Amino acid sequence: MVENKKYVNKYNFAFIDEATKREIRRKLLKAVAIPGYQVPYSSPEMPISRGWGTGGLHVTLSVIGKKDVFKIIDQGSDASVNACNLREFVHMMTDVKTTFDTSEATLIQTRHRVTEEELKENQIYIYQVPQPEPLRGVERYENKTRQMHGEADYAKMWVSIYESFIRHGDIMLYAGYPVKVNNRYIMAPSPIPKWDIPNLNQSKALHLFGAGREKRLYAVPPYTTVEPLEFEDVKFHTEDFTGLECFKTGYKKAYLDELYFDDGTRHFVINDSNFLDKLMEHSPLKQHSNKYIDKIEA
Amino acid sequence: MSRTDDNWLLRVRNLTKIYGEPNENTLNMTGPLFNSNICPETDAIVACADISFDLYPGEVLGIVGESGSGKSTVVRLLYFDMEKTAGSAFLKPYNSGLANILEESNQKKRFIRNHLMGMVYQNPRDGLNFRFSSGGNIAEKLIMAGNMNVGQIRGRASELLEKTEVPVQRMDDRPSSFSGGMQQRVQISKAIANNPPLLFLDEVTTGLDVSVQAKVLDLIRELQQDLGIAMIVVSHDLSVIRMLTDRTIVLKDGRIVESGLTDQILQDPQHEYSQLLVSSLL
Amino acid sequence: MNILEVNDLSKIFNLHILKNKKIEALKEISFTMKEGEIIGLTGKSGSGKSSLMKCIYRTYLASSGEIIYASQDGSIDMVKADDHRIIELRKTEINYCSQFLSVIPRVSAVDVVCENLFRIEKNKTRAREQAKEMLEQLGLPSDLWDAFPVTFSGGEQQRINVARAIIAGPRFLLIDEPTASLDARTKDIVIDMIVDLKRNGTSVLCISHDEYTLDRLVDRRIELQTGRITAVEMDGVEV
Amino acid sequence: MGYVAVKGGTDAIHNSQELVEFYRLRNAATPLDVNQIRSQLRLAVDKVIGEGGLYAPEYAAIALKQAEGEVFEAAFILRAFRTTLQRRFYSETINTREMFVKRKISASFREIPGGQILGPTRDYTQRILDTGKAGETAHEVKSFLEAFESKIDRGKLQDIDTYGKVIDLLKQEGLLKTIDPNDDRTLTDITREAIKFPAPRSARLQMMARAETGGLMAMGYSSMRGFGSAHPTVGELRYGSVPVMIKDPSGRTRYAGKIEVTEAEMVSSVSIGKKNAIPKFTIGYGLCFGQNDTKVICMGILDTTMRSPDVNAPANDQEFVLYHTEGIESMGFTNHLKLPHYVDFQSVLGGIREAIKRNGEKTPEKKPEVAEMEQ
Repeated sequence: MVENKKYVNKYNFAFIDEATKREIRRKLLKAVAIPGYQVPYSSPEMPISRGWGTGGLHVTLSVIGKKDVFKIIDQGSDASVNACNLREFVHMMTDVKTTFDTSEATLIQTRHRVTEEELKENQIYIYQVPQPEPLRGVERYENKTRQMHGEADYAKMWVSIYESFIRHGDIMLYAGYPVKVNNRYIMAPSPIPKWDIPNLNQSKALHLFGAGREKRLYAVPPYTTVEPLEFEDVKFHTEDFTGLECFKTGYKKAYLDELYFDDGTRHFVINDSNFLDKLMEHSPLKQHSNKYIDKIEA
Repeated sequence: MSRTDDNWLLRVRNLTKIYGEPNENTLNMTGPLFNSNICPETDAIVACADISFDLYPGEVLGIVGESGSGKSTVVRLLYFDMEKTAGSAFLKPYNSGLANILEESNQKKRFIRNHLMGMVYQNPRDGLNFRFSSGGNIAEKLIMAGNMNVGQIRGRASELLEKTEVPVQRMDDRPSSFSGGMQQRVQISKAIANNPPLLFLDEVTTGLDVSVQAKVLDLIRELQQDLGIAMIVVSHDLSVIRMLTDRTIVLKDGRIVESGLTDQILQDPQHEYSQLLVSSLL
Repeated sequence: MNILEVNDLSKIFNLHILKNKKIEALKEISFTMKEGEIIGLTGKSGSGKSSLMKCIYRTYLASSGEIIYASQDGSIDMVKADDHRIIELRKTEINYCSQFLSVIPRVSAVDVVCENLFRIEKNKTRAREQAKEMLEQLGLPSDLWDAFPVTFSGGEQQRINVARAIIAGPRFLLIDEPTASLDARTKDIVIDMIVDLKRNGTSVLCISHDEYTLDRLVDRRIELQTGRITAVEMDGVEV
Repeated sequence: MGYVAVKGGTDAIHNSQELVEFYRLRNAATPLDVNQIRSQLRLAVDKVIGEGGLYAPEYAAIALKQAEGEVFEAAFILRAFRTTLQRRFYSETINTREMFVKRKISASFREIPGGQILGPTRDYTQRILDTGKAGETAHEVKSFLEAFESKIDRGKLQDIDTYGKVIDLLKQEGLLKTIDPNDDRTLTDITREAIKFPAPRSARLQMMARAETGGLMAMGYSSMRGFGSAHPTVGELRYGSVPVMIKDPSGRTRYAGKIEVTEAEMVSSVSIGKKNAIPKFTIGYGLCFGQNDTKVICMGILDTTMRSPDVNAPANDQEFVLYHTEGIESMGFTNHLKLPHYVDFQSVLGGIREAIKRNGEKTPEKKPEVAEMEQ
C-alpha cells in the first residue's frame, strides 16, 4: 500500500508532530473527564479538506500506536471513497494494520454510523463530526452556546423539540439526534442515524468525537449514560423499517439502505458492509442490543 | 394579622448601575440636583443609584419617571438582564431572603427567574422568541421549571392563554402573526406561567392603541386580584400608575426623589419634580 | 376607648411649581373620636373638611402633628406610619368614600362595589350577589349593574360610591357627603345603612352640608373654618 | 446497481488521481519551472503564502503547480504542509518602521515624509488585454531588464532609508485614540488554540492575515457600502521587506531573514465618551505576507468594525467575519456536500414519509417519490 516512500521518510509517525499530538491527547483526556463537553483544540490543517474528516483524523492520528488495528467506515461502508482515501492516508503515515472486520479493529473511525456489531472494551470508536454544536440550530453564536452549556441552559433546545412535535406530530430530528450525556451536557452525536443512538448508551467502548473545522473534541467514556432528548409523553424512536428486509439476507434488524436498480425497482440492503458480509458468510457475530432493536421481529 | 418588618417579599438596597468609568465624584455630581445623570468629569452615566425599597407580597409598586430616569434599569437589574454596579436585592422565597440574588451564579439566577419572577417587556420581542409558537414560548418557562410532559405543558398553556384572553386555537401560531395587544397577552401568559410571586411590567402598554392599552391594563388588574402576584409596574404614564399601583416611587436622573402611597403621590406630591409630573397629567 | 386622636395637626401645601407658594390648609387641629361614634364634620367649602379627612386617610401627608388611630393591632400614627402599614389598614380596617366616585374605568358597577369585598369574600359570585342586593336596596336599576359607572348620573354614581364604602363593613369609615344628590327616600336608606354599620361597631367620620343627614346620622359635630376647628360638640353640648 | 459501485472505492480514487495528473499534463506542454511560477506568478505565490500561513514562496510555487494554478487548493496544500513542521521559535515583533519600502502611499495627506512612492502597483495600468504578452520571448525580457537597469542611478541607491509613519504624525498631535484599557491585549496563537469569542485583537488579526482575500473583501466592502458604517481613509499603505528577528536560547536577538509584507493603517474617526464626545482618530490595522493591497485594506476596515458589535452590520460581528472568511475551512466544508450522505438522507426520508402519512396523504409507491424528495 505504501506507494510514496518519500512521505514515510519525510513525515513524523502519524503525520502530526509529537507536540501537537500531545496537545490533542491532553484535550481528549479532558473530554473524557467531562463527558459530552466540547473541548476546544488547535485543529491543525490536514492534507484532507475541512469537513472531510479532519477532526476524526486528528483523534485517530493522535491516539494510534504501531500495534493498533485500524478500521474506517463512511456511511457504514468500508468501501466508500472517503473511507478508502483516509484509510490509505492513515496507513501511509503509520503503517498500521488495517481491517474491515469490526471485531478485529482496535480503532474504528467513522462517518455517520455506529457499527451494527457490538463494540467492545478494547475498542476506541472515533467519529468525524461536521457540527459539534447541538444548540447551533437554536443559537447561532458560539459565545452564547458555550454559555448555555456552561449553565445547562437548554430550554431553547427543548422548546425546539416541542415545536417540532406540535407542528408535525413527531420530533422531526433525524440523523444526529441530540442526546444528553451523563445527565449533564447535550451533545451532538454526529450525523449517525437515530438507529445508532441507543447503542451509545452504556457502551463498553470509548467514543471520541473530533470536529476539525469547528476545532472541538468531545467524548463519551465507556459505560456512560447517553439519552436521546424526549418528553415524558413524546418519545424518541428509531427509524422504522417495518415490513422491509435486506434483499440479500432477508435480515430485518439492521439499518437499511434504499437502492434503486436499473429497472427502477426498489430494494433494501443492510447498510453496514462488514455486518452484511459476516451475515452472508455466517461468521460469528454479536449485534448491539437495545430496547428498540429488540422489539423488532427477526 | 399584622405586617411586620419581616414580611417583605423583595428587599432592594442601594441598587446602582453606572455605565462607563465613574470616579469618586461621579455619584456626588449627578442626580436631580444637577439635572443630569452624566458625570461631568468622566462622562460615566449613572443609570440609577441608591435605589432602596421593600416590596410586600401581593403589593403593586409603581416606578414612574421620564425616559432616561432609570426606571427600566431598576427592573432589568432585578430580572438579571443587566449586571448591577452595586447594591443588593433579597427575595424572601429564595434562600429565606438571606442571599443577595444579584450576586448569585448565572445558574441560580436562572432558577430564580424561572420559578420566582416573571417579566413583561415593552417590546414583545424582548420577552418572546418569535421563532417559536406562542404555546412554545410558554412551554419554555414551564420546561425551565422542570415540566417535561407535553400534554401537561399544553394543558397549562391553554389555561394561561384562556386567562389572558388569547384564543386558544392560536396557541400553535407564532406571535409574529399577532396584534401588538395579543403579543403582550402572550408575554403576560409566559411571565406568569410558573405562578411567580413577583412580576415585573416594563412600560407594557406603551406603543399600543388606546383601546388595546385599556384591555391589557384590565387584564393585569384582574390577574393581580385573582392571583395576588406582587408587581413592579414601570411606566412614564401616571394614569397607568394610578390604575394599577398601591405605592409609587418617583425617579429622576437615576435617583428616587419621592416615594409614597400612589394616591398621596398623585394628590399631594411633595417633591418639586413629582408636582411637575402630576401637574402635567391630563 | 378612643378610635382616633388628632393632636395639633397642620397641613401646609408647598407648591414648588408655583414659585414655592404655600397654602395653609389645616391649622392646629385637635380632637378625639370614640369607638362606634359617628362624627359629622361641618363647615363651609374650603374650610378644610376634606383636607382633614385626606390627612387621616394619608392621601395627604400632614405637615406636623399626629393622628393616632387605634388599630386592632395597637395604636399607630397615621402621619408617620410606614406606607405598607397604611396599605394594610386600608385593606382591613379603614375605608374612605370620597365625594365623587372615582373608579377604575371599564369595571362594572357591581365589581366597583365589590372591590373591597373581594378581599374578604373569595367566592366572586357570592360577593357579586351581595353587591347586587345592596344596589337593589339603594334603588339602582338592575340594568345598570353590569354597566360601567363612568356614564352614570350623579345620583347613580353616588349610590355606587356609598355601597362600595360600606359593603365590606369597615371598622373605621371616612365618608364625604354620602347623601348629596340623592332623593329623600334613598337618603334615608343610606342613613339607615350607616346607622346599621355603627350598630356593628363601625366608627364614622362624615362630612355633610345636609342638616337632615346630620340630624339623623351623627352623634356629634365638629365645625371647621379656614382650617381651624371653631366648634366641637360634646355630649350634645357645643364647646 | 449503485451498491456494487462503491465497493471499488479505492480503485476509483486511484483512477481519479491518475486522471488529475493526466489533465494537468495531457497537452504535453513544457513543464512549468518552479522559478518561473515564483517570479512570473508572483502575486499568486503571495496569495498562497498569505492564506497558507507559511512564508515559503518556493513551496507555494510548487503547490501552485501541483494545483494547476488553483490558489485555494495551493494554499490548502501549504497549510497542511505547515502542520508537519516543528515550531522552534516565535519571532520578535516585526517593525515595519524598519521596512525596506518598495511602495508607500497615503491617501490622508498630499505629502508624507519620504514622499508618496507608488512602487510596483497595477492601480494605474490600463486593464487592456496585452496580446503582445502572448509571444513574449526571452530576448524581449532580457532587453527590457537591460533598459531598466540602465535607467537606475546607482549613486543614488545609497540614499534609500527607512521612513517614519503617517500615524506617528497623528499621534504626536494627540489626534489618535489612546488604547482602551478594556481591550484584550492577550497574545494568542490561533494555530495552537481554538479561537473563542469575543476574541482578543491578536487572534482577530491572525485569523484575518490567513483569511481568504475575497472573503475579507466582501465583508469590508459590505460595511462601506451600507451594511455598516465604515468610511476609513488609507492613512498609509506600505509594501516592502522587513527583517525577522528571533531570540535564541541564550537570549540574544538574531537576524533570521527577511520577509515581504504589505501593511495598511486605515484611519477613521471615532467619538469618545457620551456627553461632549471628543472625536479622535482610530487605526484599523492590516498586514499580510507578500503584496496584496486589497487584503490589508479590507483587514484594516474589519479590524475597526469588529471592535464595535452591531447586530445589523455583518462586518461588525466577530464570529460572522472570522468564521466565514476562513477560506480553507469554507472551501472544505462547502465541498464536503459531495460526500455520500445516504445514511442521514435515509433517516430524513423515513421521517418525511411518516409525516406525509400522518397528514393522510398517500405516498406513491413508485419512482415519482424520489423526484419529490429531491426538490
